[in-house]
Amino acid sequence: MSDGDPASPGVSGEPRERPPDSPVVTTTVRLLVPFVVTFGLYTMFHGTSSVGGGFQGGVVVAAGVIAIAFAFGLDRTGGWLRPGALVVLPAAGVLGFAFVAGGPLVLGAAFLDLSAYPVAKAVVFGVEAVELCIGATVATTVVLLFRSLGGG
Amino acid sequence: MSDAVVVLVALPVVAATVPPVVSRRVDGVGWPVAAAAATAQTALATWVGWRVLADGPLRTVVAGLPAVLGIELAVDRLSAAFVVLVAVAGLWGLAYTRRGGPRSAPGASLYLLLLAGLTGICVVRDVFTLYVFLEIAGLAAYALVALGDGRDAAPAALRYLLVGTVGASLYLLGVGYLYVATGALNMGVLADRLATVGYDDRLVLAAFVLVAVGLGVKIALFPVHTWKPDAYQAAPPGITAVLAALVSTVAAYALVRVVLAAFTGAFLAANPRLVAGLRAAAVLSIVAGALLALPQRRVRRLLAYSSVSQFGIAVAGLALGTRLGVLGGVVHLLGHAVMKAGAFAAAGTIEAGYDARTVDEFADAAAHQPVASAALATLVLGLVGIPPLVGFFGKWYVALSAVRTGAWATAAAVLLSTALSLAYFARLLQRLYLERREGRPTPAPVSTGMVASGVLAALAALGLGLASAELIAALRPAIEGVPP
Amino acid sequence: MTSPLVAALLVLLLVAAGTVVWLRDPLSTVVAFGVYSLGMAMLWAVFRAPDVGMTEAAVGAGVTTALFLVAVVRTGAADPGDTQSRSRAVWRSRAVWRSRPDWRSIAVVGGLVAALLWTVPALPAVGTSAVPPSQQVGPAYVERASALGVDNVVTAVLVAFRGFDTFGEVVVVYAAGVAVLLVFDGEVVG
Amino acid sequence: MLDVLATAGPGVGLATAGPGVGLATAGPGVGLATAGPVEALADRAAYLVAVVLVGLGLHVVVADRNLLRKVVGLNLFQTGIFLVFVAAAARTGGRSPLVVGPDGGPYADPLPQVLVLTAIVVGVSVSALAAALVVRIDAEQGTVLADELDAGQREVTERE
Repeated sequence: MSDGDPASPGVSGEPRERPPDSPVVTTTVRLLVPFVVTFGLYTMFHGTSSVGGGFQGGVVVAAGVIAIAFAFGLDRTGGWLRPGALVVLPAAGVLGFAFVAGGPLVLGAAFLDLSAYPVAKAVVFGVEAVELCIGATVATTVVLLFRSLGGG
Repeated sequence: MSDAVVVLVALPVVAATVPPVVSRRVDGVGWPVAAAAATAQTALATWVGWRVLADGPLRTVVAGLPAVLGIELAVDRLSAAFVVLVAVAGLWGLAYTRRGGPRSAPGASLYLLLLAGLTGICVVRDVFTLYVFLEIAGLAAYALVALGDGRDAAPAALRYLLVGTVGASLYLLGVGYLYVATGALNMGVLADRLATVGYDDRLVLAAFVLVAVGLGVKIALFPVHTWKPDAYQAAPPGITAVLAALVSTVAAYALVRVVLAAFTGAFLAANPRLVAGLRAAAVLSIVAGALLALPQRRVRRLLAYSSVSQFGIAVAGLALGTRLGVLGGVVHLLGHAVMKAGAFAAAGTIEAGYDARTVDEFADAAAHQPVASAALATLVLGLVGIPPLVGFFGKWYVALSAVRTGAWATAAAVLLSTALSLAYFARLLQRLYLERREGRPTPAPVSTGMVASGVLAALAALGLGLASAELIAALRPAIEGVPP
Repeated sequence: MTSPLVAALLVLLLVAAGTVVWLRDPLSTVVAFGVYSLGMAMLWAVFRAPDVGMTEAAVGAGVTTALFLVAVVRTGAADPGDTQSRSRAVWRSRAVWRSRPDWRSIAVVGGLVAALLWTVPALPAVGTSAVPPSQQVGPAYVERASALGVDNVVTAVLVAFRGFDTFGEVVVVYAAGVAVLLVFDGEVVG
Repeated sequence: MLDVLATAGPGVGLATAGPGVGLATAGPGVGLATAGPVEALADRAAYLVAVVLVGLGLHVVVADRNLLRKVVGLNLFQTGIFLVFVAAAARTGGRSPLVVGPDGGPYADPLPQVLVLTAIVVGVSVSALAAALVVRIDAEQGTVLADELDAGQREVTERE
């Protein structure tokens, strides 16, 4: 949260030095988050065969990351959670989607015609690749939203 | 070759992903990337427009599916005109905002996403995909309004967000009813199936009203216009000019496209009372917009209320249900976009020079900023409807068609709004040229880009006016399914 | 007849929505909204829409409710301990609520609800479809999806058949991230 | 909860025996309410609830003073509209659109479900921006009550 910029009011005033939550929270989070993130990744990867997909998986993964960040205090998460850095992955996700979908154009087929790829079961892999791009974009954006809104 | 339609939408999106990534290394990369992308988009749009004029509509269905299953994108002459308008206005807006507007990486990204959303609306032929792109353009517009540095920017942006999202959701409910009634989302398939379902079916009637009200909110027809004056007053001057030119204009185009391509003229003919209702709403907007503009003391709010009235004329043209009326409405949409954008740019230049907000503070501006004032005066006269500027021809065709079809209320409203606009704009011109103000501080330096953009718009308004006959002839074949 | 389970969930939704409207304190409103979203997610699961139910649970009840909670904390009170300013916010907003009915809202909401109620009888009974089978797209999508080897038809339609909507949707998510950055950091160059 | 989502068979999971008991069982699929008004409205209970939710949501958006509650009301309004889509997608005795075999029996209509999936994500993106704007308004003007903002706004206009 850059509050050095005079043009727009620094929203959070002084960066708040919040101590990490009580040990109950931190241990619970430390135990819980690996399973949350695994479930999120499972949902993201198996969008084609079972319920779920990029959006649901991305949000669940983001919930895990946010639980860590808020339980252990935002300032301890170091540089990689700064909003400026966080916006790079969604941009990459959108770019990935555009390239996977634009590939068939180069191969002479229509946009997003995934069957044009010369790979066996091209559509299934194509759909899963797109799901991953969506998952990356959604997960990182949700973390970015909390990071920006949460301030500190 | 018809894949160019998809590239029209994908190009600004891909370009919008660049600034945040590159700005991690290089600073001040926002504006250059946006300028490069807008130039490429303008080139592609004009090329597509030229191909459509030469070889007829471009059409493609995403993933090569049959239209009833996939999403159809198509550019005919009507779409091409608006795609070119969006691209050119996008590039023109960047010339203005070299200093004023979005310089930061996120700002440039959102500006390009706004162009992508608006271009998407112009090319899709699927009523749900139209909703998605309405929300892309909407979300970008809400955030860009919040860029204003005054205290009123965030509240104005939130008010615009709330009203705009309610409107988009009502449109979505209309799409839901269309799907429940016909099982289709593609406009061409909808046209056939609505005929079989019957034009008096309750769901179809409800869908038409919901779509009209939803898009009416995005067009800011009276009484759901309240977001527009606040938003245009609070946004940075460059952003206001682009929003004024494109957002409501493309929403009005969307209404024309959905009504003509999905519901078709047969639906309008089968429901005269419904169409008369739409016309009455348009007439109410024409008159109310003009009356509300009269007492305005701040220039931007004056121009915003004038927009409410002018868009009423465009919707009235559609609601006449004749080819001439629709053509008049469409030409008025294109002309008004150019003139209103230029008027906001020129007013913004004077505003930046003197930190002037109200009409009175514009007094004697012509003496020190002759070029910007001349551009503003020309564009304001165009907005009133003085030939040969393009503002005259759109109104003329709508009024002519209204008289021919006996829609006296519409014709009277167009004339009354012209007279009222003469009244409230004359006040502005009088301040600019006839009022002397001693001890006028010399204006702050204003970038040549800002002044040039006003002049460019004035010349474009004149050019479009002189070429209005060719424009009408070019667009005429694209309006079909309605009596002449 | 609507099954008892669906009827029960619909009542839960009405009660939760009523609570959201009735409570004045922003914090309680957001918590009630979380309950409402979960109720909606359950109803959609029962309506044979598990993907949508999961999305509503994760995105609607999860992210939206959590974002609103963060917003309430950031706006309601300087710090959670300061109950005095939070109760003052509640008192201020409650005081005016009962005093004057808002004619504007009654007109707008009344008009819309009346129009929608007029269309409800024309909608097909829940569980049937007004569209004749020959014109339905559902079976065509199921057949094409299983031919492509994608078992989850919703994902197949979402990405393979109507992927352009999803492309637009990912752009909306990206735009939201960038927009929130812009709202807070403003015009920090670079 | 997960058990219901992952199942494919009708009647398994929350609802006990009976084919697709989760949905309106009998009720002939007639058009305009001809099968007795009460019966017809009972078949369309979900749509009625959706209309009530839309009304409640819009009321909160229009009439409430607290900006954050307006945004919550906006979400109520949107989810009510999504309920119309999902209810229209349901099929009596149908199965969730997960293909289980060549003759998997009637499936719920996947298309409205896809539309709602997209619309939910769009809705949350707009709500996130709205929440950010509310936080900024509170930081800049110290209040999130709409009429206190309007008052401030009017006083600005008078001053000019």
